[in-house]
Amino acid sequence: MAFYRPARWQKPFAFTVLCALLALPGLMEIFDQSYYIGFATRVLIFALAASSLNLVLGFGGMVSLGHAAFFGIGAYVAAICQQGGIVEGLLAFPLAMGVAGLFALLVGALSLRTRGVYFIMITLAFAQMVYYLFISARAWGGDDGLPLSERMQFAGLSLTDDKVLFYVALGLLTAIMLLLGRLADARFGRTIQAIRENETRMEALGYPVFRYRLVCFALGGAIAGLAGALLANLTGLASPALLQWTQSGTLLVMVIIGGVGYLYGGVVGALVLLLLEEFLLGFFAHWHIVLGLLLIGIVLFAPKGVAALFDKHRSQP
Amino acid sequence: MTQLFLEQALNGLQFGLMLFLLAAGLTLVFGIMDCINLAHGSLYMVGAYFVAAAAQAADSFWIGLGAGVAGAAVLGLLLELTLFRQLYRRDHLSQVLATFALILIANETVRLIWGPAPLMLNPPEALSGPVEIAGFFYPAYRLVIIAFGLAVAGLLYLLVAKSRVGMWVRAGASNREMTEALGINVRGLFTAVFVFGAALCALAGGLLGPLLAVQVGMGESVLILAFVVIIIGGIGSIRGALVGALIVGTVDTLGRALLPTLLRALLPADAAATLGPALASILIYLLMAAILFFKPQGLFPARA
Amino acid sequence: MPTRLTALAAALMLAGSVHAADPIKVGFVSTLSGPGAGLGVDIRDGFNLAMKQLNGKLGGLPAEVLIADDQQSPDIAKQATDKFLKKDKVDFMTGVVFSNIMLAVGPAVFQNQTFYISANAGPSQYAGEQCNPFFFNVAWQNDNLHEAVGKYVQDKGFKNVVIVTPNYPGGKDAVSGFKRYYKGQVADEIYTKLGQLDYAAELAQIRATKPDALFFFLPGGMGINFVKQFVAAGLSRDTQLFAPGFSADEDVIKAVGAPMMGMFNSSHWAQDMDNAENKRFVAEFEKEYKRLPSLYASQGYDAALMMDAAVRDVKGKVSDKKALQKALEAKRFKSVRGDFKFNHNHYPVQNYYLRVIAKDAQGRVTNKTMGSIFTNHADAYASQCKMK
Amino acid sequence: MTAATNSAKNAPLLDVRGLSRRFAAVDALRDVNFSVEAGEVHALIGPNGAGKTTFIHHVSGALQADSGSIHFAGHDVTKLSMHRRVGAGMARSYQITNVFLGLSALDNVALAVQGRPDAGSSFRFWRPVRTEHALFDAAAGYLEQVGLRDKQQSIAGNLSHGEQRALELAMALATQPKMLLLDEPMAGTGPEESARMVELIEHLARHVTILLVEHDMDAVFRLADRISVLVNGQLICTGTPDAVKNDAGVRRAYLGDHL
Repeated sequence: MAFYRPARWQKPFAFTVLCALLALPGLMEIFDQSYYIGFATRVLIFALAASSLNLVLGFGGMVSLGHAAFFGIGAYVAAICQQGGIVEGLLAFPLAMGVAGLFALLVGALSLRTRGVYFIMITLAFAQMVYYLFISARAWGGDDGLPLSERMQFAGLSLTDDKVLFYVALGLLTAIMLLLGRLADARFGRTIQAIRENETRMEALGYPVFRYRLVCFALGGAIAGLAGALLANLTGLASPALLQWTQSGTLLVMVIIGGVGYLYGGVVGALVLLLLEEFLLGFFAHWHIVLGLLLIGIVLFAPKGVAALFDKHRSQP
Repeated sequence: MTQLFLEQALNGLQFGLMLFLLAAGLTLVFGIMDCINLAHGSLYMVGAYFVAAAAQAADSFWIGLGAGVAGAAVLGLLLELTLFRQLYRRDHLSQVLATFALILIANETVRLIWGPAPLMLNPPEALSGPVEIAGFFYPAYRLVIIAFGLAVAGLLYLLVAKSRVGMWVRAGASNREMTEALGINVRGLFTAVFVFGAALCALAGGLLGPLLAVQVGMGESVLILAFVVIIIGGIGSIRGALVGALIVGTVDTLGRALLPTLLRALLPADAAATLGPALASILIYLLMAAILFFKPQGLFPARA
Repeated sequence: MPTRLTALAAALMLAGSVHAADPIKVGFVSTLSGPGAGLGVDIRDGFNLAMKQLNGKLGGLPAEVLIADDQQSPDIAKQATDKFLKKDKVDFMTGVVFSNIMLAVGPAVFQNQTFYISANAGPSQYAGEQCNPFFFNVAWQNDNLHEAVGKYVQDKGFKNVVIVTPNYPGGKDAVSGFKRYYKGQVADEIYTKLGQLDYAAELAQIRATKPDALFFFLPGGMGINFVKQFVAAGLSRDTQLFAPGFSADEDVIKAVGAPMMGMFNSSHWAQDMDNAENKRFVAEFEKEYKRLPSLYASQGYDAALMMDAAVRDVKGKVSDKKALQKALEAKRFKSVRGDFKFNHNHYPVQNYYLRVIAKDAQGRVTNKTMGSIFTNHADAYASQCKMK
Repeated sequence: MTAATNSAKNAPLLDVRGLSRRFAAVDALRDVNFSVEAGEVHALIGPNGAGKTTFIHHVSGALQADSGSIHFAGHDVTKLSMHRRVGAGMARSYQITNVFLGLSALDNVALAVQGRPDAGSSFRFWRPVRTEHALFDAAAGYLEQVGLRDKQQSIAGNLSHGEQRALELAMALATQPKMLLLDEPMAGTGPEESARMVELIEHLARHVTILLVEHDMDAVFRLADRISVLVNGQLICTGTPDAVKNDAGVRRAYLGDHL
């Protein structure tokens, strides 16, 4: 897989899309379709979550099947903050990122010592452990999840207005994408991509590979935590379903549909998958069959998109 | 108290042996083909549906079980020939993606064919009651499950440890290239192992059907447990799968039964009962983490 | 999975202009897959049967029923509800089976000033302090059926009881309802995970306790498995089973069969009730779906009738929320359970009966009404409701 | 070995004592004592399967020994991971060409420069690498040393085999090693390319100590100051090229095998 190099049209294109999105809520209100403001916010949030996994998987080359844990933890931190009276997002969101990131640091420190299938299964098992922990925690709602009685504020603005939440999500996604774009081209991005390509070589060049991987993994976890906190505000509920491993699978699917290791892979994947879900579902209740076949098709017939990027002869966890 | 303990131990054994049926196929596919198969749980689900449907059609549980297992084996064969064969040499990400896709397809197809509501599968009439052992009553059907599990474990032992095919399988698990170099038809061996794994899945699904419910999504939770089993046991090792399965089954059942009692001494009843089962399920993962810490390759590593 | 089930008069839709009639829209979010699916499916089928009898109309106006499966997950339910409220702008919501899901979707519905006609979930919160003008329960308050069993078990003189319920709000309501009338010793309270299917560990625990009666509330597939495993473990020899009607209705009977005979349970409705509406309902339900209706089906059926009567009352002006509320409170429909009225907290005040599972005249295993336990019984939380 | 030996003034740059390693039932290395003096080119030779690559893996830190010790530049590195040994001044090239094929030659070497402790931390998330001119200037210098000045902007995947090996050397050099571990640098190169490689190594040997593993005996005898011979995991002889050439044991093990 090549190192990330943005296409020339990417920046102007992203900027155009951003401008269009700024006008979206107003347009939706004019056409009396304000439901789609919420839907668009959902896409933005999942774009953020998928991009965080893309950092870990696409740039860092770590096939983690436990990413939903960080996503869910972010949601729970937001809900717990809200119940505890911390309703300012400027406070709660960094807190969600911090807790999710720290937990990712812990999980990473334990699981990055393993390789291959073991890594996949251990990340999966840790996520499952978190899932059971939250299900058991009566104080945090157990099976039912923890509701937010009201949405939070962000810099004093109430997120109860769907439009405000949309703009906050858009702003945060833009900021994170900017960071990821810069990061990919900076020393750190170079380093983790090179480690993905050839771990031993990097070690032989004197890089402390484990440390770079770990930081990448934790950073991904923190961003996923931010997405979770936003999602809890959107749905008004921190649900244990967010922590389930199938959620990790869905995020993985988003990244792969969108393009592993491409800066906007997660964004595109989230958009495509949620659009498919929203509109195909109405016509064909069993659309997962179509999705499944599509994914298998990608694996079998578009190995350039997936497999060739992660050549087996090169090392990867 | 001893009676309670004995009954719970039997429950743990029954659960563990069923996990073993699932883990045996999974560990071989992992070990020999180096292929991560998330859809193993789906084979369990589809197998259970096959058994339930066949049992309903034939109005006999045993015929249904036989037909369902055979059906699952055929499905396994088709899957191996069309899809898995392509996946063995792919990277793990491709395997994860393709088999995750299989889960989606399997769940939706089952929902399409059999509807969203669970199917009911009843045990044979003669086994639906209890039998008396050592002074207490125990469900006859659970004893049958235990018998089946032990029989399969014995059979697998003979097959893997004593037969020529088993030797190839063991050789394949510890060193694939060497086995290939020895001129063994590895392709055919892979197919056979995969089909056998699918049949074991269906057997577990069919046997558990009357105890649980045959429903969409039943494969996902059990898949994780099977993973834990083979991580504990060591990927590629049948013996490891058996030991791992029994450990997980016993720890889970005893934890579920005894932790609430223990916690009740310390906490109010409902808090204890809430914490108990959850702690018991975490117990397995803690155990796994501990074993991995001391033996990163599991208890019985197949590869030197 | 919102499958658009258009129950609206197709001819009218095709012939009339697009603006001719804005149909009355009903959002139906229920548990249609997984272990709890039997309940949601019965509510849906009952509801649809009523719609069919009403020629697809509510209060004489064309109606559209939008159906979604919540998969017994609060957040999927929330998402589907949100879509119905904001995108489809439904006039009524109904369908939720489980109280935890009801509590998750309730706030959004009330905030949107949409009427929720619960055909099942009757959480104590919405009966008491959090009662809401937009929430009606056409079935019962969660505790009621358990209270009835508690009273019966107390009256029969059982002294040592084990209680088994899932660990969720409905389960807590069950325990408090039962214990409100049962005053004897409770040997053990066992809380299982919602959706649990293997009860081996719990049954061993029960065996060790040696109770003379066991009260369990495990809705849907959970109850089916529990009863099957209870019988298979040989516990039925020494312990008498009691349950609310939820755990002893057609869905469970069909799956478990003869071993359930002789089990006592409580309900506000039974398929052998002797009134014209019920006779018609049971006969047509059987004709349509080839099975006997359960109490869930009767509740779904009543929910549709209730909407129909209220829409007719306000002459289709469903946008007048105050008037619609009055119309709903007035309860101008004939319920299949016989007469009942709404309390000020929008929960029913009604009779509760004792049923026993036995063979009927045609040799089918089903419920038989034995007599009433409570008459004109209200719930225990109404006094906390400040709504007038 | 004790600290006393290490602190001795004329201690060898690399000092391996009693190194042993078993794989399953096979003794891959048996009690190997081996040293490289600062400034020399020390060649390690031996028949196929003698354990040369295993030995190199142990020296570089890719594998850990069952017993024995490794000292490098006065430090006990026996338990250190690979990247720490690199930090201590040990660089290696690989038998199979091991460069980042998707990057330009210059980017490859810049990545090596970036990994150096004196280049600062790589936990930098914002500034684009291409604006860090210091990295690229240094990298260009190393490319020049190995004769790839004109190929700076070429994608590594498009370079010839010999050029890729040279590029790898440049990367190894960029880590500013005290000692270069060269694992069969001539492998797979044509006669012309090999001649150039020999020249290149000769040139490098003026600045850096080299541990060379190689099959090409002409190259070995031309380059090496000392030669060690490894047979069946045991070191049977160490000495000047002439001494080794005339050693009876070596002749038996080596030539005997071939004749």
